[in-house]
Amino acid sequence: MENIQATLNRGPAVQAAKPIKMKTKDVTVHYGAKQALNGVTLNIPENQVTALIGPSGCGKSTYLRCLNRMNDTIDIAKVGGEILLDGEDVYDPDIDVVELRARVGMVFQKPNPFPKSIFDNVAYGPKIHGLARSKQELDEIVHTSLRRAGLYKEVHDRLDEPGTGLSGGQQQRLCIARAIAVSPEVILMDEPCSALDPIATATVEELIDELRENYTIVIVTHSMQQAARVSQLTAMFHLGDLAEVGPTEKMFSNPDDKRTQDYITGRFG
Amino acid sequence: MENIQATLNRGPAVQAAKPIKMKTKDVTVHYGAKQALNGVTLNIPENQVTALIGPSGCGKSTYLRCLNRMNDTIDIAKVGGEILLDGEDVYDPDIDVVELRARVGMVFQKPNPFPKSIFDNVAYGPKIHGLARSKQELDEIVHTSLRRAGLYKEVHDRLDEPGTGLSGGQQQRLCIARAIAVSPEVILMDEPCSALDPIATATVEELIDELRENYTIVIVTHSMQQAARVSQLTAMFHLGDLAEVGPTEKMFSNPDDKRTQDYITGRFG
Amino acid sequence: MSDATANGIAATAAERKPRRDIGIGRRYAAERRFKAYGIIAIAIGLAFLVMLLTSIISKGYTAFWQTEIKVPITFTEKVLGTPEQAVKSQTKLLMANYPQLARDGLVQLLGISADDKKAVSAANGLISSGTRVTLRDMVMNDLSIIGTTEDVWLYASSELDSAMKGQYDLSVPENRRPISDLQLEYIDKLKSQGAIEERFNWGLFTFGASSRAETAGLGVAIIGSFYMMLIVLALALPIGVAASIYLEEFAPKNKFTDLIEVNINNLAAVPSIVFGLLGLAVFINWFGLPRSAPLVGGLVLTLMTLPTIIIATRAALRAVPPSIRWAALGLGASRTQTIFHHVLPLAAPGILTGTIIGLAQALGETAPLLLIGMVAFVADYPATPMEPATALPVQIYMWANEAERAFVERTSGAIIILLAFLAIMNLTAIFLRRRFERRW
Amino acid sequence: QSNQQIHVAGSSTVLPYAQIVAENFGETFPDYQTPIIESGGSSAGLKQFCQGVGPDTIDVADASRSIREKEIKACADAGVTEISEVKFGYDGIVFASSASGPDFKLTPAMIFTAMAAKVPQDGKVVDNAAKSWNEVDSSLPDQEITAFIPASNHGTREVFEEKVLKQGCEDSGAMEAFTKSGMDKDAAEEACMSVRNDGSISEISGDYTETLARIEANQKAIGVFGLAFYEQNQDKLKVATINDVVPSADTIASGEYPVSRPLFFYVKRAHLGVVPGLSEYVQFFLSEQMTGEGSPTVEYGLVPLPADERDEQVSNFENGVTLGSKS
Amino acid sequence: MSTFTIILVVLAIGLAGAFLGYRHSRALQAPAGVKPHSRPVYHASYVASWAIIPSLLLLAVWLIASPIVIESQVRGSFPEGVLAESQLTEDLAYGIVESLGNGLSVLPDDERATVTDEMPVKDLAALLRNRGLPVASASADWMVPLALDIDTMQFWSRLAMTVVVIALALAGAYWGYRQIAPRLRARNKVEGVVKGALIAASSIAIMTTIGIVFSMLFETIDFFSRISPAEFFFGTVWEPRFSAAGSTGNAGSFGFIPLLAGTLYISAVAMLIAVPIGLFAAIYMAEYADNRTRSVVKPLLEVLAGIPTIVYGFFALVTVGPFLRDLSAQISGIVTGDYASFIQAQSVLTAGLVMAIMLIPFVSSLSDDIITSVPQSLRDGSLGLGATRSETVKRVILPAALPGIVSALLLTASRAIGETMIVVLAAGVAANLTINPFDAMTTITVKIVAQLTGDLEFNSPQTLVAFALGMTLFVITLCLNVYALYIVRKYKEQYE
Ligand SMILES: Nc1ncnc2c1ncn2[C@@H]1O[C@H](COP(=O)(O)OP(=O)(O)OP(=O)(O)O)[C@@H](O)[C@H]1O
Ligand SMILES: Nc1ncnc2c1ncn2[C@@H]1O[C@H](COP(=O)(O)OP(=O)(O)OP(=O)(O)O)[C@@H](O)[C@H]1O
Ligand SMILES: [Mg+2]
Ligand SMILES: [Mg+2]
Repeated sequence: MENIQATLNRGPAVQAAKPIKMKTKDVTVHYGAKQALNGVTLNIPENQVTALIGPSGCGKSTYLRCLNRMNDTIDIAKVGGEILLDGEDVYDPDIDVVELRARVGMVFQKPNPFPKSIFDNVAYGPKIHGLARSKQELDEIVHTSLRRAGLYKEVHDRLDEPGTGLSGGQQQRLCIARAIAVSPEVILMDEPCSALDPIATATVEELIDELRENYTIVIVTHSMQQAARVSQLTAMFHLGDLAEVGPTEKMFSNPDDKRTQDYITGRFG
Repeated sequence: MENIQATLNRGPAVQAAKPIKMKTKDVTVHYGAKQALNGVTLNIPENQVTALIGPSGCGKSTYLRCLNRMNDTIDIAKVGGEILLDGEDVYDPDIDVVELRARVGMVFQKPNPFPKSIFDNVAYGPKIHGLARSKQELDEIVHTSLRRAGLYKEVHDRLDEPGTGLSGGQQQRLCIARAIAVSPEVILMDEPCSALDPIATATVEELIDELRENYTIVIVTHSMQQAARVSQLTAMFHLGDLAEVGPTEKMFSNPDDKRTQDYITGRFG
Repeated sequence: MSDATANGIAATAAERKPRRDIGIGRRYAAERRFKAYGIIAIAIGLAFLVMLLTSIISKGYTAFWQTEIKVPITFTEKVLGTPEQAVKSQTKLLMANYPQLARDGLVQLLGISADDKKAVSAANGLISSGTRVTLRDMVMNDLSIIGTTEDVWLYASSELDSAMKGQYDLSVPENRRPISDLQLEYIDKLKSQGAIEERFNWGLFTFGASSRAETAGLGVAIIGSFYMMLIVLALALPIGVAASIYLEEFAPKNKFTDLIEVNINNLAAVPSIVFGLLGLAVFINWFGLPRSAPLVGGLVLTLMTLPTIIIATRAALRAVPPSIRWAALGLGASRTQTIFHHVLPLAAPGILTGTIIGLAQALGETAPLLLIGMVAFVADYPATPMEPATALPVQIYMWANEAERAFVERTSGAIIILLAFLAIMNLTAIFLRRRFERRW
Repeated sequence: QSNQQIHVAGSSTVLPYAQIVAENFGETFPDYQTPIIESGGSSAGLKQFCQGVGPDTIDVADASRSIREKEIKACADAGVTEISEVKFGYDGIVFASSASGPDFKLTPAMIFTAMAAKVPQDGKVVDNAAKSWNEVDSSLPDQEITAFIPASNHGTREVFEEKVLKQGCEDSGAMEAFTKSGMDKDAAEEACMSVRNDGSISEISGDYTETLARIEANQKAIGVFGLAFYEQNQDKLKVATINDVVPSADTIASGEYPVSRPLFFYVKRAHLGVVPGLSEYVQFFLSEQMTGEGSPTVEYGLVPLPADERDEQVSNFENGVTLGSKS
Repeated sequence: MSTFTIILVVLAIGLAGAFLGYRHSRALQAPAGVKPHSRPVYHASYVASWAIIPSLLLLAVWLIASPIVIESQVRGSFPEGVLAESQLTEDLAYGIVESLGNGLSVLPDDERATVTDEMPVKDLAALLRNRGLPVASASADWMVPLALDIDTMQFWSRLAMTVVVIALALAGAYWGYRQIAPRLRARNKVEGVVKGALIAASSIAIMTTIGIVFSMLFETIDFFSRISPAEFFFGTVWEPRFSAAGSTGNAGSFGFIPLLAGTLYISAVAMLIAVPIGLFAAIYMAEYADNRTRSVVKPLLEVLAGIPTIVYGFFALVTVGPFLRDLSAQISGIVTGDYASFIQAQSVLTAGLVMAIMLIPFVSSLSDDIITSVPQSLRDGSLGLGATRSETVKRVILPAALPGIVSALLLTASRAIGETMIVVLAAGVAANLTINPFDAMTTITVKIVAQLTGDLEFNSPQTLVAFALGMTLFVITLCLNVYALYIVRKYKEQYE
């Protein structure tokens, strides 16, 4: 356990009693006949990083995709329970999913830049949402986003080259830039670093740490270290259940749940 | 550094002076005009695990693919230098590449089972190489391979279900079973665990450790821990060069090369 | 929702960050419009399909019925000669005046005087002149029939048939329609006697070409089309797949493969009649293959279908993930093994689609056949693909140009049969596709 | 084997008749196979015919026009020197309109005035501006001029130009006016035969079925048909008289009705002894039973040759009169 | 033995050889000393290829050559002067002799035995007629011995062929069998054979092109020797006369421009209608519809591609054309008070519209496949940013699918350019040069068909122009395809 402890100690101190940004209550998901989530109740605090961990197939991605209703795109997926964003039910028929997704952005496991130029990749969101009134404003948004995603320096002289031509780590940062360009309130990240090498991973982790100031972040990861490094709250999933949730520090030092303990003391990496 | 040290201490002791299975000398690779490897000279000892590490794009996969001439499938790839397997030049026009690949098997980053039954997946290699003279012998080979890959218990009652229906970790182990079913002498693995969760990773790592007794293994990994855990020899690549090579223990405790030091002391994960 | 904390959070959020106006209403309207366009597009396509099918079927279904008349035929020795004579020489029997037998029978049935020329010729106009062959075959098969009387169902003439099906405007003056009032009277009489009946028109499927609508059938055309499809399938599919494999899997990317690629795309744009010119120049005039033969037709259609199959197959091969290829190669399979063991089976559904589209095109094509002599009157069944035959679309084309009313319904009837062929082919393909897809 | 079976190719106008004869030939002579009759146009038929002599080439070419000098030459170049020309009847060409419309009593002059591209007016040559038939002649109905005439790849077009337009041009005095206005003879003739191009006259390159369908779609139109086709569709069509003559087999055979064209087939004499049944086929074609009065072809709509002329054709064929030797 | 039997025997030998080779090879593998290079299956195929390929090639050559040899033999022995007496050419006489000879082989043995050199042809003809083989009346007595010769020669040739081919198959099998050795690279050799076959298959496309050019070239040259290319390519009037008979000797005008314009115009209108409908249908099926709807609608739409085009033609002629005409009359009546239709019954619009119906499935099915294969991750990426589905489709999916869609559209355009019957019946055959889509126009393919299948003089420019048109169209589409390849390449390079 020493090394996790070491990592935790380097991580930022958890601040107490942040307001709750998203609330989920008894969330269930069925894929056809198969139940993938059996009632998950979890509060996601504002301006913090919440990490979801757990063995493969336990429902982390499924849960994440409920938060901005990306599950709507899967025909057979049926979502039950209550999910509140700032107190509003996101599955309320009156709620507009487009607006919801603009407020709750998402970054995926595999970097998926559009086959467009770097500029257009980032400008895509602001354009469809009409966030910029002029070319200048758009430029401004794109540059800021790229800068915040720590990519600007590397690409500023080739903004009109295709985004698909970047390296894996750059592509992932481009996707993050693309997500923050629409100024979401929450950013969901599904294993954002699993395709990246350590150096690229480090850059992205630093970025997440910075973004925390302004955004609420939920991240799925397989790497215990990563969870320990970047998150303040950790939720452990197991076979569709929320096994345990708590401050990251506590989760890694003194888990309550037997399953959590087994999982994090297994060999990891 | 403590945690690496801890891992190393758990790793098997490096035995001295193993015979050399593969020798590469001044291997260069060009993709079209771009040079991806600038002369790599490296000896791969028999019955040991050699880990290749280095930042993304440094040429690890490229080097690995030279060893069994998988680069032949890329039209624009041009390979130079000398690569010897048991003293035979693998790029000798007289060498039959099919035979070579039967001797030097490969496992890929993303599990890629054939869309056939589990049995047929494993039986495919023995079939095309005519390794079994009868149905029984074939059964025997398949079962042994599955057992050695640690998959037999999980799938023995559904050998005729499609291999694509398994979980990610199971699929990767199926691919390893498939590779060992043709009794290769060397197994190349390109980031075999990057798509797996920790528990599946652990299973595969244990497997590698066992396989070492009979096979020579070369593995590319992004995870320092993994390299430390499973390998006896580590080679660090950087921008197409072999930065440093040495016993794993030494590499992680006392690297000679500045780049190696920088890389392994960076944040990792 | 009503609990205070929730409201409190909402309030703070609102304070901190005013809701943006992202033009939701406008964008949803665009979304609805876009979706509606899709539905409209599909509706348009399906509406046209329904329109075409209804018009074809409503015009053509009557072709599957044919009016027949039950006539008592006396096989008199006066006309046929005695059985003994017949055994000695068949000439008399072959050349005998069979139509007279039918006429006499009908005259007797209608109870009109044999001397009333006008009445007899009106009655004679009711039965097909094709009865010669029917009656001759009866006699030749069984000489003992000579001297007996037997009720025989004879084909009605096409005019009677069309009149029965209401295809003539009977309100126009008598001299302007092919069927006279007297004949209409006879029809009523036959009806009341129960001697006239609409029966299923098997002849439509079995007869060869004929100038008489009632004895015209698609037999030769179906055989011809069948031979040609067989040839196209046997040649175009393997050649197309082989060419695609070479181009996708083996060919180095160079000027030569570019040349082949451009060529294939271009051949898809060549008007089909030009393939007829090619067939005439190369297969008939140069290789000396026979005219009007399904073999040549099949070869021409093969060349015409190849581009379609190749384009579809290449797309299907390209869609097989490279990881499958690497997996096999990494196990020590050779390229050929990789392709035949893994890539082809995975590409099979796509290849099937291409093949079916190509075959459908080939099945419905007339223009190239015009120049190699397959747009022809062929009465006899071909024994081999080297002998003259026609094809379904050719028969449709030729019937469409016939003046007689009875051919109008037969044209539509033939189209229905052609579409049935197509449907069978499509269903087979869908079935095969399912099988290939379901396995994994 | 192609040299066991008679192989015919050519005009689609002749096809129905050739088809009837072939069918009956097969029924009457069980020894011989039913001949193959290809349709593909006189041009393609003659081209195949002139391909050469031998088992792979066709034996008979059907044509709805006579063979041309240049074609005879091309034939001879390929070794087809002995060709029998057989004329077996006429194809009457009639003008017909929808059965529900008014009657038309036409003359070539009226047709010319209605359809020509340019007409003389007060001594000047002007574009044809006639909109309705009664502008052309007051005896004609007040109906918009719309007509479907055969396209220029059709044999009928030639007859239409020669026997209707040119005739009408002369009758109406337009020819004279054209020459007076300064055209030379060729140009005047050309002007006589060019048809207006303002959409009121449409060309049809397909068959009469197409013309019929077009008339059904546009009840005001008048179209050009073969007599046979008209006779089969009398309940839908109403025929126009030309010079007050009603077209019928009789009036055409007697020459009273002016617009018709002869139908031919050409026999490769070199194949006569070689292809079994070929000369029987030709004789059968010309027999009373097949192309005489009351025969099935005539019932179908063929205008038969007068008996003596038919006999002459038979004797010409039997005596081996060939194209070269005739002239 | 019939050719078919010979082929069967050769295949059987191949199979047997393969079997023996397999056994031999397996036996080789037993001693664990040296590992055999190839598996028994490849040794077996190796033996089989040796047995089958050379012998079948020989068979093919023999089948082609032997009639030629026999013919020259027999022709050489035609008796002096007989041809002069009859009307026959050498070709025809040989044809008769040959069919007599072929007839002989049909006769049963006892009748065949009665036929001698001296037998009068009359009697032979009687024999043959009894077997249902009519004999040419020009056959003469001197032909009987020659027919017998042919029969004998054919008999011996066939016998020799049977023996030699089978012997070669056996020899091949033996040779292949002998070659089997552990280090024999049988697999590589067999795969070489396979690869050769693949290359041969793909070169058929090139041979077809050569064949097409070859079959049109001479007539095209002939045409241009009569009509100057300048007149053809730059002429704006298409008006070939029926023929020169009796009149001015003028063949008419052969301006290519109106036809090209018509082709492009009608295809463009068809594409303009078919592409949006097809694309929207494809998008709906791929992005909105559930799987059941899709699996029903897609094949249904595909039926539209299988309906014979003549049906479309009549649909245009009888239904669509008059409908548009009457509609236009109503519209102009409402607008101007004058009920004159401004759309002609035959018009570019009618043709384009009806052709578009036929083309819908080409666009919809192919595009549907392509859109479906755009990776889900792009869709997720866009939706996750808060784009609506339509925005996702318009801005992400379609651009990503563009290269594929372009090649689908190319195939569709190809179909449009090559279509004849619809244009004939819907737009007519009048070669107008106009920009009014409500007027009649016509296309190159229509004129190719019309000029080839009409009653024109076959060696006049009027007919020959069809070849020139075909050739020109071929070259034009070739250029378009080269350009399209270039564009697609460029696009691919940019975004892959
Ligand atoms: N589209 C789908 N259709 C059917 N079942 C699905 C689908 N997506 C996920 N599942 C199933 O739901 C369960 C949860 O899947 P989920 O992807 O949420 O797991 P996860 O925790 O993200 O795993 P991983 O770490 O491998 O990404 C799994 O059993 C999976 O098989
Ligand atoms: N098929 C190819 N065509 C062109 N360039 C290639 C190709 N494959 C690899 N490269 C280039 O060669 C270099 C080395 O690539 P390689 O895949 O070997 O890196 P790697 O060390 O395996 O990286 P990673 O950790 O991301 O897998 C990279 O710059 C890459 O862009
Ligand atoms: Mg997941
Ligand atoms: Mg790599």
